[in-house]
Amino acid sequence: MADILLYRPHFVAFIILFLLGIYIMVVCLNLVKKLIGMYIMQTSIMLFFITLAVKEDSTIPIILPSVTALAPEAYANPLPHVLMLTAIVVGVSTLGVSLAMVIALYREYNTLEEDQILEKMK
Amino acid sequence: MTSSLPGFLFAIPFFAAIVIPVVGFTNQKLCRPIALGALVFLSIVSVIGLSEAISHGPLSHEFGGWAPPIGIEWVIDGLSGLLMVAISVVSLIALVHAGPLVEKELSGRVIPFYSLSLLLIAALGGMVLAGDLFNLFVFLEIGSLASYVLVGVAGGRSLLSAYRYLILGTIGASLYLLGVGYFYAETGTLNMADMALRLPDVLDSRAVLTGLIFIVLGLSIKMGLFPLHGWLPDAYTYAPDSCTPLLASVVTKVPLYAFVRIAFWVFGMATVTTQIPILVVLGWVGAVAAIVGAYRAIWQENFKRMLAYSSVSSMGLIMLGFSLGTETGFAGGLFYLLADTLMKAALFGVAGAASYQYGASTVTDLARLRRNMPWVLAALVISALSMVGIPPTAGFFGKWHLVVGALEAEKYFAVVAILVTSMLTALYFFRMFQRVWAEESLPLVEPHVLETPFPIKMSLGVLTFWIIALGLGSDLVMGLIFESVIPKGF
Amino acid sequence: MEFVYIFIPLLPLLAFVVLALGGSRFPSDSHKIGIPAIAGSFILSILAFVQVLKNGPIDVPLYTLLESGNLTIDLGLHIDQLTVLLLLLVTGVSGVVHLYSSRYMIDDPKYNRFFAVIALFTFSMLMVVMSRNLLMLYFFWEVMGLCSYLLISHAADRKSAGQAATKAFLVNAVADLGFGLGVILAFRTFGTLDIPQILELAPAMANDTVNVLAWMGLDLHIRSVTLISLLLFTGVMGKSAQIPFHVWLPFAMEAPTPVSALIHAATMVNAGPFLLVRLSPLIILSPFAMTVIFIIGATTAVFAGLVSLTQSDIKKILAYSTMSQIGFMVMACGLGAFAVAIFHLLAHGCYKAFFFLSTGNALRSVEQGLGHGDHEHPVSDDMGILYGGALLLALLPPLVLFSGSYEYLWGVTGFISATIGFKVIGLITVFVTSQYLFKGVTSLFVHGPKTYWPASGQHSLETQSVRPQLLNGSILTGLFLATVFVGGLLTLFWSWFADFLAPALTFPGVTLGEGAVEHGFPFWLVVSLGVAIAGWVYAYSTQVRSQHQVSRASRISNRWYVLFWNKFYVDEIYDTYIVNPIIRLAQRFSRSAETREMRQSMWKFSLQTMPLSDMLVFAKPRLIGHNILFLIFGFVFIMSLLYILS
Amino acid sequence: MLSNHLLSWLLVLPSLGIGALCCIRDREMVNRVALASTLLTFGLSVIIWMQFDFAKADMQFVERFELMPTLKVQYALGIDGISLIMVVLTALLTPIAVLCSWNTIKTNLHVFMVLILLLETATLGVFLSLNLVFFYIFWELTMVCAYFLMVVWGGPGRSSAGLKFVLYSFGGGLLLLLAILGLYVQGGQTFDLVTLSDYAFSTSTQYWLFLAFFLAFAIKVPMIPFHAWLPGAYAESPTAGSVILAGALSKMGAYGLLRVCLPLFPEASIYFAPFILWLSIAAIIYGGLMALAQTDLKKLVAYSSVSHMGFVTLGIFVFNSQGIQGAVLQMFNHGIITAALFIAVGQLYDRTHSRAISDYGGLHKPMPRFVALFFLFSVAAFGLPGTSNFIGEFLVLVGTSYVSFAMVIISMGGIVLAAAYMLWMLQRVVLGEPSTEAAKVLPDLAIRELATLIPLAILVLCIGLYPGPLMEMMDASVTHLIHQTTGLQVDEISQLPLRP
Repeated sequence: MADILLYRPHFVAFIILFLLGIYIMVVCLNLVKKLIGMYIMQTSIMLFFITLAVKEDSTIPIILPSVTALAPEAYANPLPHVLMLTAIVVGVSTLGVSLAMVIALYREYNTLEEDQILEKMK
Repeated sequence: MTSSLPGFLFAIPFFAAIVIPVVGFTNQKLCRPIALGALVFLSIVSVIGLSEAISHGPLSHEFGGWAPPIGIEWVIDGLSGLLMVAISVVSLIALVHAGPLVEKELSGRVIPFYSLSLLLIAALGGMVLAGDLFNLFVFLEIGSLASYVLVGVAGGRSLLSAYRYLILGTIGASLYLLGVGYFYAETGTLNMADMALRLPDVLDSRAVLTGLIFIVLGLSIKMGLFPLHGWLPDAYTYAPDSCTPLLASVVTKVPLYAFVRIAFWVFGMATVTTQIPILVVLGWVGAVAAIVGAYRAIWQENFKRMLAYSSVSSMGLIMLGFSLGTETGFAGGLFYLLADTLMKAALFGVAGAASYQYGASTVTDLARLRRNMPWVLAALVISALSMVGIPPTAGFFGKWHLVVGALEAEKYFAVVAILVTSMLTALYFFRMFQRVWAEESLPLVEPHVLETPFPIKMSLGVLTFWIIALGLGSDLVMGLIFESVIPKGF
Repeated sequence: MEFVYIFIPLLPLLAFVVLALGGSRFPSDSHKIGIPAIAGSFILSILAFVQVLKNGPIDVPLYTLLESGNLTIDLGLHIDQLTVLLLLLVTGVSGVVHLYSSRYMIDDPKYNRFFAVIALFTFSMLMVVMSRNLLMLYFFWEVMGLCSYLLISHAADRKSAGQAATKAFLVNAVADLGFGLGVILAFRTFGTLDIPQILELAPAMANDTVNVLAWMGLDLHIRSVTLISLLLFTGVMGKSAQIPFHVWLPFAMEAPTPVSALIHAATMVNAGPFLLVRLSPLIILSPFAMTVIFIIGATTAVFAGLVSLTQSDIKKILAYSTMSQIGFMVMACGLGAFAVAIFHLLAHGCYKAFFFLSTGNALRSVEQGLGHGDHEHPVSDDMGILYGGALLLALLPPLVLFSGSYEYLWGVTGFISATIGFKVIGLITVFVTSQYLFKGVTSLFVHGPKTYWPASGQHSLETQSVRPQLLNGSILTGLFLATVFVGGLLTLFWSWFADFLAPALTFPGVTLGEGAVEHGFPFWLVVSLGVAIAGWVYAYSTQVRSQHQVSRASRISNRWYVLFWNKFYVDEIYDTYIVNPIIRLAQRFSRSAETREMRQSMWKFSLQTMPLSDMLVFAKPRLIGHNILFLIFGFVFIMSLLYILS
Repeated sequence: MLSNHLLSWLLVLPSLGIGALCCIRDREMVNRVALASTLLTFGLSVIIWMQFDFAKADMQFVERFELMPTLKVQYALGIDGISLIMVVLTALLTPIAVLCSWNTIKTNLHVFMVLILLLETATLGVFLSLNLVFFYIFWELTMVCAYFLMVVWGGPGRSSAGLKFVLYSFGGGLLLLLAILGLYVQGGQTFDLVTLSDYAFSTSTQYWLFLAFFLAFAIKVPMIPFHAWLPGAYAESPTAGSVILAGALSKMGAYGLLRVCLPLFPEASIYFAPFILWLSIAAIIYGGLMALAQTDLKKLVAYSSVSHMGFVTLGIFVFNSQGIQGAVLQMFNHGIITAALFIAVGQLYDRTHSRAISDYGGLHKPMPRFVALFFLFSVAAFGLPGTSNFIGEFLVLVGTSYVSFAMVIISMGGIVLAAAYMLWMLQRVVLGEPSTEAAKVLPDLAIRELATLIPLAILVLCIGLYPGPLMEMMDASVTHLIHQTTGLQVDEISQLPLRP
């Protein structure tokens, strides 16, 4: 176990964040808190992707005309970053939609607690 | 021209979705013609795309001048062409049907309805066409966002189910993305065709296994595969009647398509049956899903909820078909997918019509269809019979191919599951008929009952026609599937 | 030329068809179709008689009913000496009954139906006696039963008529089960159902056996001739009202009196002895079957006689008397005295018809408010005829049985020990017969008729006055004289009769010897005549002394009397141990099916959803089911670990 | 054109009627068009009968063309002696069914007639198909049509009865589908019955496939443990529905046994025969007892039908000429007689709106014509000689005697029971005094009502007196069938030994 913590600390962090997000979504009854959990979960995945791109002693993958190009190994992998940029957009729009929904729910039921909403729906 | 076809397929509904709010701002009445026009166009183009793909092999379109595997690639081959045709045609019919309903129940939200529907269709098209895994994710999320909103657009009770759908859908999408990350970590590519070449070398890695499991889990949530179907019944039940035909018919089918694409094209048949025997597991899951979904449907009083559980059951059957591991099974699954798309659109359309005219939402209320709505009733009868699997409808041939596939694969549990499901399906649909023609005299009808609006009648008629036509043309469709859809490796 | 004899049965059939289809157009003229048809048949029968007398048996092939594998049924008429006698009897009696009924039934609302059915009956009875094929015989045997049913239920308004009809048919159906089985077994044994062929093959198959317990895995071999004889005899027991299938006949007296005369006394019930005689070459091969037949016949003869002693309804008395007489014929058959049985049959047919018809007359006059002590004037004529007829009937058995060649004939079977039993039973029967007939006739006018026409307004005095009594009287007298004449003639020319019949009865190995006549008029004939007269006198004396025997009887005889009066409780036993259990079983089945249906309320699908569905784990009323998420939770955890460890 | 595709025309004629009915709303016209199209179909079936060559054992008028090459589905129609009888029966009963619903159907008459015609097409299709897929398609179609006839126009208990009927039938249909597909997978990838009957299956395959087919057919017949749907379905259907359901549809089960089970799975048939024979006998007795206890006229007829179909299955599984010919004859007879009884009960129901036996009595006075016909059919139902049932039952019993005399005795007990319940019913319904004042003035049958019953009555008597033509019609086919099942040669079949 110690090895893992030592050599792959980023994976451990990702797992912890992921599980934490899910835990919040399950356990918290407040609708906004659930969204927080959801966002934590999404973020953990971004973290995972970004860590995939990391190389030791590498630089950012930008080739300026003024700088001579290095060997490909010297750059960090740019693709995950690009992907995560998109994923962030997606996540943000999801969050936006969900918050709008929560607002509508609040207008409808005057509460954000799951129990109470379910109670009122009966 | 032809090489940019995939682009067109996405662009048509997408631009329509953008144009609608702009135009609708000035004249709300234009939304509908624009949307329908775009979809007619889309249908025509997708049919052309399918025929091109069949006659000349897959068409691919690269974006931004980058060649795959680095660039983004959109592909239209037999499978995606078929799906594309199904999506465009069924959504056209669904939107035709939605016309009167939208005006009645979403009178203030006509613009968002059409705009979002088209966005949803565009996203679904994108998923079908996408040639790489991450693109698929993006369209998955766009489509999901649109459908979350469509579910909740009427407000009230539907909001909560939309919220639930959203939470669970996001978890699914995240899991999918995670799985894609694992694949990427192992193979260093996201393009499906490229990945298919690289995967065999790294199949021993547990990362691939883990990634596959995540992807399957994520897509299972999206497609409402039992036991991860939790969002589905509520969402279908409370979503506005104008949206359900569209949602129920295609939204869950496309994630399933994604799964099929990954399992059979990226991994290949041999891998998913032997090295990573995920199909065996999914076969059992599909069997249980089919039975449990049908069983739960029996006890539903709300008609749309019954249909929702019926969707769960169908999804199980389709999954069962794909997981049989034989050509016939695969083709049967695909055929049943197409059939179910039509049948669910028709059934939810009937539900919409019933609620439009009589406010009928329960199975018992359907008895009112007996008065004054013979055509809707006929559509209900035929599509229900197709669900049950009475020849010569599409549903029958779907089950037919599934059973043949299961027998050829010598998977007898699958045979039993299909038969039990059929029996349970018969139970709840015939129970429905029993209520429709119950001995009790009809409840007093509201004094002024409208004539069923023509768009509803027409769209139901067209769907019913297609249900029968697909059944009778089963041979052609199956021939097409065998010829140009079945992946290698069987 | 032969085919002309087809018209013997065909004429009544045509009459039936015409009456059934168009009878309602000429409701009161139906007899004008029936009577000529029967008359034609009678004339043809006489022709046939002459023909047979001259040239021997006639065969008229009809058509092939069916062919299936090795089973071929060729229908055909077989007219031999036996048949021809019965043809005369049937057409004769039927003709007389037709004539009689044309007056008797004149104000009946179903006049044409009545004539249609008796025409059909005549047809089927003729077919029974003429049929050459066992299946064909069975066929018309059943059709006769149907006619009987239709005629018993003629007065359908009465509940009892319907019940009696159903009972008659069902008892016969049970008995015919044996008949049908016998037919099938005969086919399986001989490979054919052609009667002459069967009779030819029978001796060769005499030692053939059937293992009747094969289905239980046991071994019980019975000779097939025995089995076939017994099975066919079961049918005979039904049709001829032998114990234990006799219960229907008394109830059948619900039918109009001419019907009783025609069917339940003179013809249909005679089909049983006829069949036994027809198959005599087969039956004689099995001594066991012969013994059974003898025992059944004898028991019936005595039993029916005893019961009839106690009955107070004249038609029931006659019914039991018929049973008793036929029991006698069956007994004779069981002894091998087939010619005697036929002789008895013919004579009894004529007498009984006469007797019933005169009873009908008497009943008519009594019933019109003239009975019960007011019977001096109109009854007296008929009384004489009745008494005369009763005496004649009583003397008939001894005349027949104890004259002629009986000793020789029944000696054929060779069991001497039965001789004494036969004689004792015979004498008892003779005694009883003469007694009950006398009592029957008197009781009619003492106690009054118990059944027959209901006191409805149909038979008003007007219609009564229209009816010409004279014609009926003359017919009866003619019939009476004819029977006396024929009976006397036949008795005197017994040997001629036996010789005439012999070819129909011949079977290999047994021939009628000469000298049978020499045994005629022995000691026993005198004894039996004495006994008959003694019975007559005894009955007369008791009748004169008291009209109510019950009150005078001692306690023991009282108990016997009650037993006889209740017909040995046979009906009650059947009801309790056979009919009711079957109905109860059926109802239990039906009830259990119904309760099963109730229990399966699933079929009805009450409108509430099933509570169980809410108990299913996947339907927790939470937004996000814990189960699902923990499932994912676990998966993620395990998979991540997997990856990390790799 | 017409002469080459006679069998197709048989299917097309009712369909033409359907097309015409879709455009007509006028009641009188609807009736006439339906009647005309069914009568034409009947006429065509008679023409086919005329042109049929009785001497040949194999399929005649065969039509084939590839319909679905990928699925190996051929459009294949053909007819032999056995199916010809069934076709004629179906074509005969449908016009009668149309006639007897002339005035009695109050709502949506044109839909009703469309369903009747569709039912006829489907039933004919079942009897004509040489391809198992077609067989199955038509098979399921009959169920659906009968179901909707029942559930829309049926009696007071139609809901639960309909559900029960359709679930049993559908369950049977699923088994049939499974069996057909199993046959396809196991038997060389073909659905063609003629090809398949030459295919030798291994013994264990035969057992399984036989059982699946047998169960499917047994539910349709219905045989004893699967009969629970029957009383409700027969009793609650409208008269026309009962007529076709009992008259033609129940024959499909027995026909399936003859057409599929026996020739394709001879070993299995012989292996399971004793079991099936005892089931049949149980059906004969049980049906009789149940009928005895019924208080509802239609249910009584329904249960009597269980008993009669017991004779049919009994005859089929003795594998000899008499048995099978008797069984086929019984199928025809049962079709006619049960249909006639249902029509008669329906005519009573139209007058009084009651099916309870206790509500009737003394019908002989007000309705003599009805009573005469009703009586004829009732006695025919228990096989009185002179009626067609007698010949059929006798042949079946002779056939059974080759197997066991015990069975013969017990099934004859069933005949006695049949006599008992029929006569008891007659006694309560027809004889006696009318139960109510209204019952005294019931109108007798009108011409149209007579027209439904009299043809059947004539047939019953004609076959009873001269079954020769029918026997000849099926003789060669039955012999061929026995040859396929038992392997005996033709001369051996016609000359069975005297004793087993």
